Amino acid sequence: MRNLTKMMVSAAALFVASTSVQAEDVEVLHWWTSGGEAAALNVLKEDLESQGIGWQDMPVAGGGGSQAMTVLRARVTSGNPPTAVQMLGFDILDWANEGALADLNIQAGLEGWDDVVPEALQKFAKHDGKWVSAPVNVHSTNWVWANKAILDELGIAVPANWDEFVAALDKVKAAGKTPIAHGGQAWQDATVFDAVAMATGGPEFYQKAFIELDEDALGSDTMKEAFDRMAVIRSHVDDNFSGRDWNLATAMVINGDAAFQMMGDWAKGEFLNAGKVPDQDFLCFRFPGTQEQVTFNADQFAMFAQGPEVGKEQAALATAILSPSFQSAFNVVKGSVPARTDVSDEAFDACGKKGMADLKAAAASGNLYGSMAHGHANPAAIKNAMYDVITAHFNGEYDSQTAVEELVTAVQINK
Amino acid sequence: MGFLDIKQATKSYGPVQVLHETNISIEEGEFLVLVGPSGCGKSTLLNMIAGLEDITTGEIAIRGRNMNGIKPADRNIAMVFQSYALYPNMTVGGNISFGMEMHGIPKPEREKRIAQVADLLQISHLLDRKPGQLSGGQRQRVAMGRALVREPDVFLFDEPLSNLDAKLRVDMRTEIKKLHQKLGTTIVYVTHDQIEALTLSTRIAVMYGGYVQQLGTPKEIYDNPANMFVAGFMGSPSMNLFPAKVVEDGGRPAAEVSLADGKRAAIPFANGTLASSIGRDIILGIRPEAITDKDGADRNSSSVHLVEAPVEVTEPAGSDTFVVSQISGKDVTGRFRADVPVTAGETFKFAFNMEKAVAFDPKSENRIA
Amino acid sequence: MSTAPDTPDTRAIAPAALSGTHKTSGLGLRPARILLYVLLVFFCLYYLLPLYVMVVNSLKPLGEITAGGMMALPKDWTLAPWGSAWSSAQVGVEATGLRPYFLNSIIMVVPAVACSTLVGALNGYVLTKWTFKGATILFGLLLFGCFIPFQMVLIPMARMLGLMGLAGSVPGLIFVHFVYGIGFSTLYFRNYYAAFPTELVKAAQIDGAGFFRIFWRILLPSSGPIAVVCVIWQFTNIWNDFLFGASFSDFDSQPMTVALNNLVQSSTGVKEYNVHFAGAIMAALPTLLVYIVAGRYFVRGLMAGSVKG
Amino acid sequence: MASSLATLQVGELEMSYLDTAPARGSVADRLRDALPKLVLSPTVAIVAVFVYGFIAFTLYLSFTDSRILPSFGWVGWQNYENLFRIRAWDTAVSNLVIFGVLYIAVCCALGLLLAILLDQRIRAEGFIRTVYLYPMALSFIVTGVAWKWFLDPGIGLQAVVQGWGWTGFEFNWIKDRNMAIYTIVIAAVWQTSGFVMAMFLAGLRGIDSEMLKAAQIDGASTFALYRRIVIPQLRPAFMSAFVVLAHMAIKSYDLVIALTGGGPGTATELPATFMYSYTFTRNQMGIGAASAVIMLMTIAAIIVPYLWSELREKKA
Repeated sequence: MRNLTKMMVSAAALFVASTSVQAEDVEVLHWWTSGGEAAALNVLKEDLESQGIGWQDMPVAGGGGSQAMTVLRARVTSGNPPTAVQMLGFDILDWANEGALADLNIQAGLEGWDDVVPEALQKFAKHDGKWVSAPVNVHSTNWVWANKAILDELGIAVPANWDEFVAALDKVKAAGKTPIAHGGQAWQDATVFDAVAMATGGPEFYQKAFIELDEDALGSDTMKEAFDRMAVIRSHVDDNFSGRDWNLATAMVINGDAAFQMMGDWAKGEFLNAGKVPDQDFLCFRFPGTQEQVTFNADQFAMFAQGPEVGKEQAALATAILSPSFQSAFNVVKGSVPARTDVSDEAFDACGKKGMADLKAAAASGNLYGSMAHGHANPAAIKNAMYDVITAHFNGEYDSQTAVEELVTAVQINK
Repeated sequence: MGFLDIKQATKSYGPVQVLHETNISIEEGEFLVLVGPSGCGKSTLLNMIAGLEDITTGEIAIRGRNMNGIKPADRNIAMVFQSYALYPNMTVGGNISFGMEMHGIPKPEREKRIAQVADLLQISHLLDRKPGQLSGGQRQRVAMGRALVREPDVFLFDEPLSNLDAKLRVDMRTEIKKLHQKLGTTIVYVTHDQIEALTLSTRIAVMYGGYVQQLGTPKEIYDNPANMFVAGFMGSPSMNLFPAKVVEDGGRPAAEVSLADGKRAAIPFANGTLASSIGRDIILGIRPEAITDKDGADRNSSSVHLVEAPVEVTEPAGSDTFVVSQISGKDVTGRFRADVPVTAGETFKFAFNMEKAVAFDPKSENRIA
Repeated sequence: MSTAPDTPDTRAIAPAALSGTHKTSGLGLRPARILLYVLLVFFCLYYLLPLYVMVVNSLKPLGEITAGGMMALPKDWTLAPWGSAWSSAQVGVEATGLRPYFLNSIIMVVPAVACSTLVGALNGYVLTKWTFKGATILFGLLLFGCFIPFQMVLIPMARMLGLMGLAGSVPGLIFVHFVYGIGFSTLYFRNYYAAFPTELVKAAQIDGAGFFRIFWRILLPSSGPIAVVCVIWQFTNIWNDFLFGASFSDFDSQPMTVALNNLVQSSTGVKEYNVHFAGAIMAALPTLLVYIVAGRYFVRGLMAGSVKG
Repeated sequence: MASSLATLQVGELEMSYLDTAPARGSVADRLRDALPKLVLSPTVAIVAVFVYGFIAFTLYLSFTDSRILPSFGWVGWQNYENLFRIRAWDTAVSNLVIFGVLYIAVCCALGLLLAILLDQRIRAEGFIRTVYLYPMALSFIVTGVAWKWFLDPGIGLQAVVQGWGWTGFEFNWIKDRNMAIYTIVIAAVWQTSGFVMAMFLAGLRGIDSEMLKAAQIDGASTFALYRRIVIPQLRPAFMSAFVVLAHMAIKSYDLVIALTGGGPGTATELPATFMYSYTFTRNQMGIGAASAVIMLMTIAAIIVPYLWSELREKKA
């Protein structure tokens, strides 16, 4: 029925020719279903509705968007793709390769996206020189969240490098608290590993190993060193970490049971929700040794092509997403920072302001890297193969040497 | 051409022929019983008449109309099943009405007929009950009512009494016979019980191994069994069958047998039967009631012969006493009057009524006299 | 035999069939019976524990849960999570709660259950009462279909739905559940009808009922017990399905489970466990209700059909 | 009576002309004969396409270079070669063996035990039966979370028991790579054993009580009664339970995702989760299809002989 309407409407549109602006509804597939983020998305919805474009909501949560990607594949295969889809990193490029995405170059050109969106991010929003998706935000993943009370009590300053960090951890341990709150799920293990590897080998090593998938870098001693450091972190994690959801780990920091958590900026929401104030109750700082760098992942909306040209409503949606007001409003709620670097930080809290400044600086200095753990360094197959190795090592299945070897094999199989 | 004609009908499942060429023709109002041990093909034949099983070759006709390929509902037959096959979800009335409903008979007519049949079978008070609430005998009546109300050309009964206890079975047997006499309908009735067959039928088809062994009136079947199977199957206690040799005794053909005490006896046949077969080995068949004590013998018979033989066992049965002796190595039972003084171990005079004796060929097992 | 065997009545442990109409006069007459009840209660606890966790946590404020008291009774009892899960929790852009999705699920589940049960019944009827050469093999092939992993059929099914013009629609979803429900419903009815007296079918034939009439009037009215089993089975499976519901629905036809999943599975948002549990129990209520109401017929139905040869 | 018989006779005439059968071999007649097969044919067509057609499609995909969507570049056995180089696949397969065997065995044993306990003419049978049955009604999307918490040593059973003072108590299987698969068994058994119990209970109730009385008179003890007389007669119930349980074991997906997400590490990966993850999250549809084919072959190897023996027997 709906398809029929759609066909009839588009047929009508053809007859009236391009002069008539027949706005359709947009069906949006996304996985932002929890309170804050869904409310944030509602801003977008209302924006579109004020333009006469209806919003048909198609949320599918689960598995950090993988559930939604499964649904997307079923929808595309059945010839009934949604109008717009929330997507991450390489998924966008994969779908662009299939020729499924609409070209947003006109809007990008009109609004000057090229100038305001960081280049590292553009890599995932453009395909063959064409904009195929509209970035919503940038999450940076190399954050450490700390319980200020514990740090103050034990006289721990914000650690600046690995050794200071280990010293701090030991101090917490000696005080009978859990040094690191961690959830033992593959993606969380990898999030920590991301930061550790960046800190251990520096940005060039990170680029070579995770983005270029250089086998020498992957099999290097630096990589082994990174795994060794993971073992150190493992020894500062409580016994029940396995399978724990990230937000329960965050709760440990909030409740003062643990001192630190390494997690992306979405953890901030948990602190705020618990009534905690940045810099007063909790601290946010870059993982020691990565103060200069930002590893990121970015949520974007890709438009599924419905004809040779991008639909009016799709164009309107893309424009709305990139508008500074939405970028600000959404990211204040979501905990992430705007995808465009020219948005005012007025509405953001301390951690948000810091995040925006970091992003701007990193983008300018070429220190902005896609996060391996969040699918912005290499394709899904390799990412998951790396997960397998990192998790196996973190759970004591492999020693560091084996892990390095397995990492190389994993990349070979899945390349 | 009869009312129900079975012409050269056969039935095969793949290569297995379960019913060999069968020809039966009965007239309107006849009561045909198909009797035989289980697996003899009697139920298959009944199902073929009903149209529940296809006929492989040959033809079945009712009222001269060929029934091959006609579905059961259109044959104007009714059937009573061994398990009664009452629809558990319907009331008794519903069960009886169902067939008429299927044939589009209007409701007032249906109700009238149900009332008549219920009255006839004395089940009027049960009409609103479900089959699960009925006793075996009541279910039996309902099943018959369901068949009766259809007023069919032919009634088919598939072992309808075998699920009843002994007393009820006898009562219902009488009931069925009465109904048949009253309504005069044509009935085909399958049973493995030879007493039912003899008491109910106007004609019997004795079946065995997929063949009709003999088709005839109860008297024909009883008195003149076509072969040893029929002889042994029909009658209770069953017919005595023992080897004998045809000899000449006093110018008359006689059956020579050996007795348990080692003696031999020659029993003359009636009316010179088997005169041309002197020296031949036969199986002699004689029913227990034709072997009696001397005073109990049939006075009208001109061919009663006494044989002195040792008594092995006596079985007093109230009205009669069954006396067993060994003849030609077989147990032979005689039916004596109850008060005859006979004791096991003694010798006694057995009176053989040779008018009732039959003889079979030991090889073909067919009757030769 | 010198010692008389125990009479059924004096046995502490014996099949119910043996005990006749006897009832024990009171609890704890014999050690064996005490043990029996101890075991029964122990297993009750085993089965009820997760439900306890869910119920208890659905009745306390989120703070109590994240503070670590997940097994404890609420200090501060509240029904707010239930209200929120029902009508105000965020399951998408709009804070609608689970309420609107109930209807979606019901619209989908009822026809799907009805169709698959009815067709299963018809199949069982044909396979037992109108058998033909190869029917057994056909049934075997049908049954094997039950074992196909659903993840495998996702993509080809999407394509087929697209070709049939059913993509992203309620009828499409019903169709999918119907297709993969037939196997089990046929299995149930076939086994049930196998024990159904064939003479009844013959009698009805002679009475003049045709193929469908026999089914409607004779078999179906007697199929209550097995229909209960089949409906419970299908209802539970279809109601609880997530994979098909998420993949083949549209924005306006997402079933309950997808909404529940959206409520529960946010990856980077605040997790309101109390609301999650309230929602989960709520989502399970229809199936729970079916079990409670039809439970006693369930065993009876199993008895009548599916566990017999 | 005579008059009523007369009307009966009239009725007979009506009836015999009411439905004159159509001539043999007419279209309507042939349609009537084909009706049962016609009724079955939609199911046959559906199964042919949506089960066997899809199996064929998957088989074909497993030889192609499909990644994100089906594509049709032929790569021969490469996907299978890759599949067997992936450690997680070995883990998944051996896990399925452990899980499947334990799950089916424990469910049957527990189901039987509960059925026997419930069959003792106990009080509140209806209530207890419902308690045993209800988990079947719940989706694992959330009961998984409850179980996860319950099994978590930090907050669940271990913490509670330790809180009672038994500080040495340990129950941390879910965190232990070698034991985690058994926690999956525990939760899975929780979900379905009630259903199996119902099947056995039905079986028990169906046993002829006279036979049991006979066995008692023969002097059989309660134990012998069950072992020698009752349980052997539950064979059909065992068979039905086997089909249902095997089908659930093979399809177990939600359970693992909700409880452990395949972890710790890949310790609780099962073929179903493996297949899903390769087909959908890792964009390796070819390998996913290959694993599905192997899975199906395994299922066939177990189920087909069973179906064969069962169905043949029934025919005889």
